[in-house]
Amino acid sequence: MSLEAMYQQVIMDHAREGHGRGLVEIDLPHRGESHQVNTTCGDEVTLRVGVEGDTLARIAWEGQGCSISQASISVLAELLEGESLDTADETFEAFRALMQAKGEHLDEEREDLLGDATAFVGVGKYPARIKCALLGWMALQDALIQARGASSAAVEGGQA
Amino acid sequence: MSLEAMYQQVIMDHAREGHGRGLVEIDLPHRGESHQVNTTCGDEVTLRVGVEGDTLARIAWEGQGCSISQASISVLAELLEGESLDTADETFEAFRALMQAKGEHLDEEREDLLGDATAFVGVGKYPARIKCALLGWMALQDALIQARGASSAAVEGGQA
Amino acid sequence: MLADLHGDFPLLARTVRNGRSLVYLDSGATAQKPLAVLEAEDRFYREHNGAVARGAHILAEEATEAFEDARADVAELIGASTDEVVWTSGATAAINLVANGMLQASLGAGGAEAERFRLGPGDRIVVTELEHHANLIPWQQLAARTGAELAWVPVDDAGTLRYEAIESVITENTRVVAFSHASNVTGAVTDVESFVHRAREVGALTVLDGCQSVPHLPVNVAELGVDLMAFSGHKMLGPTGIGALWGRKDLLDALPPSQFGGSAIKVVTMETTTWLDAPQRFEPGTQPVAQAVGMGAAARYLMDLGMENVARHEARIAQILREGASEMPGVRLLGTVGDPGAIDVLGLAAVVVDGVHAHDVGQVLDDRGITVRVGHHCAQPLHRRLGVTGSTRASAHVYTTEDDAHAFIEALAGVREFFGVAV
Amino acid sequence: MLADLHGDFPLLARTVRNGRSLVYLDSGATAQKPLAVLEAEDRFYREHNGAVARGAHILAEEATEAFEDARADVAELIGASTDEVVWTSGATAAINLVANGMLQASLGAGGAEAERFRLGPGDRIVVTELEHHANLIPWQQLAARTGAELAWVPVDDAGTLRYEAIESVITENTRVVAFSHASNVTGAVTDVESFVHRAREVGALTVLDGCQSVPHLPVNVAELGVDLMAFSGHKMLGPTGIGALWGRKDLLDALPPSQFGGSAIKVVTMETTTWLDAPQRFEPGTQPVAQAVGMGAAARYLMDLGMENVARHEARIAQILREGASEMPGVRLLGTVGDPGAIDVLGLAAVVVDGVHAHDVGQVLDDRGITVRVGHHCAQPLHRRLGVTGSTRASAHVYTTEDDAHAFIEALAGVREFFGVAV
Ligand SMILES: Cc1ncc(COP(=O)(O)O)c(C=O)c1O
Ligand SMILES: Cc1ncc(COP(=O)(O)O)c(C=O)c1O
Repeated sequence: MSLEAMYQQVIMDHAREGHGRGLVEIDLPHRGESHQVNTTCGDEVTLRVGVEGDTLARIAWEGQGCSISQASISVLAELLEGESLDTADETFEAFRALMQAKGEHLDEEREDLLGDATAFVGVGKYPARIKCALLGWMALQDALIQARGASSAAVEGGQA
Repeated sequence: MSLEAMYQQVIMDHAREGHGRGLVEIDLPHRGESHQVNTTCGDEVTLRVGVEGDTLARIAWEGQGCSISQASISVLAELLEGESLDTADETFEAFRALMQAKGEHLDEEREDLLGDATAFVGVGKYPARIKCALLGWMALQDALIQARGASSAAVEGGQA
Repeated sequence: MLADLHGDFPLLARTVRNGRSLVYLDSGATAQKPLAVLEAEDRFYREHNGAVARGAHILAEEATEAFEDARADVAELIGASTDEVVWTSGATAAINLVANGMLQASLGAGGAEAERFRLGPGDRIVVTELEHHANLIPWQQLAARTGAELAWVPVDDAGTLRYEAIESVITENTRVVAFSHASNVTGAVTDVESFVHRAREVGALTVLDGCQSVPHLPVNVAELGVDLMAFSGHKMLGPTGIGALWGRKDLLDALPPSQFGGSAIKVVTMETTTWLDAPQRFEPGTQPVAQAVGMGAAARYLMDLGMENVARHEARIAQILREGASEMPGVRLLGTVGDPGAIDVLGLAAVVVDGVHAHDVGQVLDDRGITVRVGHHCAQPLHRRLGVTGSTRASAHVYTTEDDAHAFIEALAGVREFFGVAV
Repeated sequence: MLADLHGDFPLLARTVRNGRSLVYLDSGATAQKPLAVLEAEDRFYREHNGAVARGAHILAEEATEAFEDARADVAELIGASTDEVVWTSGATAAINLVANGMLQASLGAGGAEAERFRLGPGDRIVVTELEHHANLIPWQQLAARTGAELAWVPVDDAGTLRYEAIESVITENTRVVAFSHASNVTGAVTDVESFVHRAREVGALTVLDGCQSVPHLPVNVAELGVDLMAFSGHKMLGPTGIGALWGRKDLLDALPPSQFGGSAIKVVTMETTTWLDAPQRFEPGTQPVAQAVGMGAAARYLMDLGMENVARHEARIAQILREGASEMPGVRLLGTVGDPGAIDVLGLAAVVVDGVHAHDVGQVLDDRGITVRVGHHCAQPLHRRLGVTGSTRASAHVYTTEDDAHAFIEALAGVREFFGVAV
């Protein structure tokens, strides 16, 4: 595994671009917000979601961290905004599986689901960096739990 | 070093006889009392001394413990009652040296001073038992400090 | 019986005092270590040593993995989840972690979640009269600092817990009940259910001292139903310098830490700190990583033997030791002989020889190459209750053979004669 | 410079990531272990393992002797008396021992002798802004529990302690001043005398965090004039799971214990306990015996090298690391470069690379076989003060060569290019 295989161009690009960056107010009745900290390095992300019916309609975030964490949030924002909640859940599960795969690729079906996010395959080789790649995804999951909950109030929550 | 070399007959006899046993009141102006505990086994001794001029006139004690500790108190009581304070100090130093000698004998001069107490030579081979053999001697030293002090009040003190 | 395991334990091959072969019967104090443990620790230092949970480089990764795998092994041994096992420096430290956490809570730390750990005047802490000092003094001092009251379940003249007193001693205002799973003096295995049942009725936390059970008996915390349990590595064939606290996750996440430092924290400013969840919140500073790895290897070694087999093996040793001692004239066995069928007593025997001090008994045995423990075995109140200051204890482990046990009985039989005490 | 010591350290011979040879530059987090240490520990387990200070048999005797000899070796390293050295599970535990002892005293423990340790509203505790969490949080929490106030000596924009603030921060009502002998981030060696002088004026206790000094510099507690000092084994080439607290004997004998258990006591009843004098009063339970023996061997290893030689060696490494980093475009060195003549800075360099996160810097270095630490190094307040969340730290020890230091500087120079950050 070379360094270049971990830091694929897709990752470098996303780290720079930061899709969905900017913590705008989300004006939807079902919304959630989560603040996550990677306690090994102090990196943080605040991520907001808005849900319309079965659709993950909006994702907005602000954070700072390493290229892996920033790129992975950017990828998930680009990938999941506008998708169904079921797709979001499945993609999350696929991404988690990718992180556990120790650098091996997944089956085609899940890789299709992951799109650009398959570029993170190399991270699975570095246990200490998996937390970085998952930071945004943990925030997403946490925020979605709130958005789906009866109350639509944004709650501060969780940790990486 | 055989067991018999450690538990010499002199020691066995003293352990049974217990010279000076019985915590009588000592009616002398210069007196001292010390209570010592061997914290590894909970053995205890209370020892009183009375000093007249330069003479260690009286020794009385009560205690319970192993044969080594009991015999060594008995020996010191027999050996030092009626002796000069200087002799008591020298004998104490010689006994300490014997305990540090790892089972070797001392020079003739000090062995003469020690008399029956030379029988404890084997204890020096067993670091854990040195405390037993010294219990009464520590009490003696402590009690003498008080007896020599300005005040003649008996003070509770110290630990092994 | 287990096969003879002496080949696994290098120290057991050594000779002592004039070339006699060693009969090691002091496992209740500390156990010898199998090669599997020594090699696991050594390999860690030679190949993977690095800071755990702090670094991102390859050694840090490998060290963290070894550390967490060991936690999983220890958790498996006691039927727990991995994140319910906190590494400590020993069982004593584990019990103090709980007691000092409750002290912190009582002084206001930990917010609303820590409410259940707060003590004050009017509250009661319950222990038993046979506790090891490690499971007595922390509670005694916690009581003194908070104004709570310390009460205890007494023992009878034989040193057996008076179970019938549980109901009256564990009162409605009891907040915590700390008791041992097996006594290091009488060897009696506690009927845990009697304590847990009553503690639940009154809503008290249960803290089990598993020091003498985890190394010798099948222990499953879920089945026992206790809330927290402490045990140490060195008594279960693992390294010195390591132990563990097991606790229900919800309790551990709410108990305030009482030792503070790096790696246990989320955010630190000069004024305030927020903690990670358990187990990390209780693991500040550089961890005993090599020792954890060694304790994990010890857990695996025991699981490979099978704890049922270990218990049966030691029950047989117990029978030889305890029957032999109880039948000997002029010798008093502390506790009861135990029922040969049941596993109700550990493989140990603490005895008092009439007219011979424990130190002298031990000296005679030591001269024969038999290493036993003499003194109060850190249970002064129990010894005092039984009317003695000390005793001589032979205690077994997986490597103890029937011959070892017979050697003890034989040597013990000669003690009174040696000291010229009438037989 | 010291001779190349790689042969003494088995781990340094291993290869990492695609067969590259290891360049270990994370000694500030934890050091590698020489054979002398590994063998001392192993020999202890194979030949002398037994319970310390509790038994009377031959193994107990040998183990106790090894344990106490090790204490004497560690005492010698820091110029202390043997009975002033308390074994702990690490430096973090040592600092907590002091803080928690003061908490116990503040709650009434320890009688009249403990008066000097009692804190309450109106009292002040002083630390510095560059402390490691291990020497910050215990004091912060002690302040919170007792109502005392926490104040700190600040650092300037370069991370240097503002010595001119000492007089105003250490006020008349200051009871304890806790500060580190050398920073694990800036590497700066503290002018201890400035703190001690002022602390004495106001009658405050001084607690020195010697974690980063004892392994790297000649340290003599008598000359430093502090009251207590904590340090850990694993950073001074010793095992994990062990550390020590040094303290003036009169203070240690008066400080109430805060961890309770066996072997630390004189007399225990169900209601009360009396303690032994130091160091035993602070060493309840089965001790980290093998680890103490290993730490003793590490102390001997360092003394054989000579701490003056060690310091000079590392000063040379410091120069390469710090000058190299400070001259590199786009790289910020935390702290000052240090004076090439004086030993005023440790052999470490924590750097921030413009536009590249520390985790990413570390990843590039790791790929080259260079293991460094990334993050806040348990000093969040200092990093926050310097306007960064984390940094990348290379840190040396006796086995670090000039080549190791050059390799770091060379790899660091390639980082910005790799991430496409304009150079
Ligand atoms: C300056 C300083 N203080 C305290 C500590 C804590 O030491 P330990 O982790 O060995 O308990 C460290 C190391 O992490 C340190 O560098
Ligand atoms: C029943 C019991 N509890 C607690 C302890 C203390 O364990 P450690 O010394 O490993 O901390 C022991 C052993 O000494 C014990 O036998």
